[in-house]
Amino acid sequence: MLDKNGIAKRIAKEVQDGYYVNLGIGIPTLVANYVRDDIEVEFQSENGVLGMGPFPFEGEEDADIINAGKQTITTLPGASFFDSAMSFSMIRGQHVHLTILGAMEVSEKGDIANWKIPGKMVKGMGGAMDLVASAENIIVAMMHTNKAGESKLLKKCSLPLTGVKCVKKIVTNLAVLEVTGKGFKLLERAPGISVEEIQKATEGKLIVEGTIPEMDI
Amino acid sequence: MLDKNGIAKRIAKEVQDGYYVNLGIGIPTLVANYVRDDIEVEFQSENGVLGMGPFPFEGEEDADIINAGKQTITTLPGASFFDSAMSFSMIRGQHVHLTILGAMEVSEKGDIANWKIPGKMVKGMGGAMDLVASAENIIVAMMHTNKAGESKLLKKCSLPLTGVKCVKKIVTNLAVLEVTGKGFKLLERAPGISVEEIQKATEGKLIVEGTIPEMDI
Amino acid sequence: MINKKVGSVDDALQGVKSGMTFMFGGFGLSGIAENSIAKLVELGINNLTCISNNAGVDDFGLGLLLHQKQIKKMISSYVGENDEFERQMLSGELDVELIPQGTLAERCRAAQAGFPAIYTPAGFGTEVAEGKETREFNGKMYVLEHAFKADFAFVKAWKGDAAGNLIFKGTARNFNPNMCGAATITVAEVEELVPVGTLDPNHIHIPGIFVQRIYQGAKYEKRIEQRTVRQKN
Amino acid sequence: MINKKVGSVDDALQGVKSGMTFMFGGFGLSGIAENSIAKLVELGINNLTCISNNAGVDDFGLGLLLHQKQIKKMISSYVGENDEFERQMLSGELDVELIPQGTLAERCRAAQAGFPAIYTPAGFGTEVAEGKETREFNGKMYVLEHAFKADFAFVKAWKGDAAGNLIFKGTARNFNPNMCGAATITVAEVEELVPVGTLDPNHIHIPGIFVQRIYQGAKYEKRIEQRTVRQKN
Repeated sequence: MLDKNGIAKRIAKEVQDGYYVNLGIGIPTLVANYVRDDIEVEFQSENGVLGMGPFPFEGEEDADIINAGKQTITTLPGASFFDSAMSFSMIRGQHVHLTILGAMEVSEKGDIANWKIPGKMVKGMGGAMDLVASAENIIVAMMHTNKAGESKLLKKCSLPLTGVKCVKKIVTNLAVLEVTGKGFKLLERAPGISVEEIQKATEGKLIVEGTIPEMDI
Repeated sequence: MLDKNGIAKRIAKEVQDGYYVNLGIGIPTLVANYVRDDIEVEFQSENGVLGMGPFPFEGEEDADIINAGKQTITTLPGASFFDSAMSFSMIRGQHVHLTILGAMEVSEKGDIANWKIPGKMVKGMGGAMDLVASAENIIVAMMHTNKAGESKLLKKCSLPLTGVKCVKKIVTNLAVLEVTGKGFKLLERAPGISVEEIQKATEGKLIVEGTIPEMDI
Repeated sequence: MINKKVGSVDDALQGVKSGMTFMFGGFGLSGIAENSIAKLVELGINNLTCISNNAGVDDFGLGLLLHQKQIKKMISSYVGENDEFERQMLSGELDVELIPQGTLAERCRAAQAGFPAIYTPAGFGTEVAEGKETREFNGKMYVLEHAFKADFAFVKAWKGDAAGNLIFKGTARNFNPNMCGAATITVAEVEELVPVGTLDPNHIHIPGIFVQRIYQGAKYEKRIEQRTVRQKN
Repeated sequence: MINKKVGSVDDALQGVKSGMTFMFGGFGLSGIAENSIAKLVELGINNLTCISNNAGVDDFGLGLLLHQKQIKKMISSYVGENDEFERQMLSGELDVELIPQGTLAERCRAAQAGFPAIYTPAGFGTEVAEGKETREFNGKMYVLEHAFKADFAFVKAWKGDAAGNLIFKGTARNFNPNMCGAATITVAEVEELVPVGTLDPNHIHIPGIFVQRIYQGAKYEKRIEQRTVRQKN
């Protein structure tokens, strides 16, 4: 079974040379730590920066330079700042190649719910609805089940949706799955996890074809 | 009867303190020469400059700094450059207070035709259609009649329209007229011009109420 | 040059009234109009509709207006990190309309640019699109979203001049430029009001035509919401 | 940093073909992609649809492509000052679609920003709106205009870097920024290609994400269409 860093590490393998990538809050943020050194990637943050670098050294924080999680950041050579309209032009116009974000639920059709638990948690969708409505390539990073042990890979989402038929791939602590429109196609197992265990943790239709390899991370 | 400079001089009196003004090609360009010194006005050119100044001195022309007539210009302190989308945001968003442009025909309803003579002259509308569709205050500067002596103030335009029901005021070599929707309301006569002469040169309905004063220019 | 400079925040806020709709620039606490907000708190006007990506934190930003119950309705994309907000929302005291962040930006820009509405894919198939017109273009579904209307926009820039020209810094830019000219009156406060003619006309982010009033902010706290650092080896 | 730099105009134009749709930045002859245009003339591809505010003059700018009859259709707002253009248009050799200048800019920006269409008041009640959907919002009529689709956009900037970041100068900016990212491949030529990291991130007009290829132009004629001066006293 993978921990959060393991999930991030596996997702990092999906990042290709020349990609502009938008990372959501939580596990997705960790992906930046594991991207290969020999490829060129730029990170976009929807609050208005392209070419994000690591967090600043202590004492070098600038209140005017933050990411979408409101964390202080730095920029790399070649970076640029822009307004919110232009930022979402990048996203809506599909100039950002890959969006990695967390989810509370994903359906077997690729619907995603990650912004609201009615009556409990209503923080707002931020840029997530724009991202999932526009991105050509969306990878969800999440635990396979919630804290109560219930599957987060469902036939149908029970929570208010963030977007419909948009998720392409899911990386969880148990597996890598492709969303095919007909079900969750199992691509890889986490180290030490059996197909049966994944099946048990998946409420939506799981498609298992042939031998499922163990992840190479 | 006024010449082109006279028309420009009379229109300049319509320009108020704090106005952003867009001047069309031809007579409107001359208006800048006659605006009072004691008011603050900024000229916008739709190719992407606000705060236009006079033409450059010889030898100081810059190919990268031109107006919408493709003439070399200078800028005044406080000027700014911007892209075409932002330029038309200023126009469409009604941030430009006054548009002064020429016309081939104006109808008594305020329709304007100034971009095309089918089969003869097809240069294009440039920014004129955006300007007349959006400006709250449009003044037309033109000769009262064309070269053949035919009225340019018509019941209905015969040429392809640039915009409908948009012209508010017209200043010609003969008169100042307000477009009321019911006809051309005569406001002022050019020096030495009688109401009868104006009536004769106006094909559309001319509204004459009371004594019509002579222009004070 | 048309002079937009006003001498004080009091002059800048002339005409604000209870019941009005305001836009506020800023993302989190970055690039917020600190001085204009402080003055609105002092004026105590209420029943306000506020369009702002976030709602501040409990003791800073729009949180200050919330604390005094001056806000009737918030139109935002993300309102976490604010307990008083959550309390007022869940109790029904505060009306909240949550919309996608890109939609928020573009509904401001539409107002600035004279567009009545836009078609965006964001929110299609979700509760955000409920009751809204949807439409297919080239096989993809879009939601019709209308331009905002606001009485005042309160923005904050890094540098500005009396002509109203603005330059922003870093990610403090965010929604600020998109809100300029999107309200009847745009009030800009700047960290540094420089003499007219000293800003390079090529570097101006917002030309003065979109700004009605400009003033130098008295001081800026520029609070950091999530101070995050790495250690030097 | 994702490297967009290509070594030559030949590399920059890889993939251009007869029958394609191209966007060209520039207003009159100001800010036009001189080097890319010269190469297209040399390549001799034809049957092109060109989206450009103007069509150059007889012996410069897009006039060079017209002269060789490489253009099948022009989508422009103003095409005066070009006798060959007028001849081809009136003889029916050249298909011409004239649209308002602001509509042209915004149809490019819509393509850049992922909007399928926009509602603009420009052209309502005129032949420009014939056959197009019109609609009332708040008592005013608007015309639905669709985003452009283009294979290549050829833009010209003042300064740029290998990351594809662009800065424009003066009114040579015009349509160039709005066309970046509005075509499948955006080719930017710059007067000065500077080392990555030397452009201030606050001053970048177009972030590199909107540009696929960038190269340093060999030389710039920057012809002035209407040289207008005043006399020193």
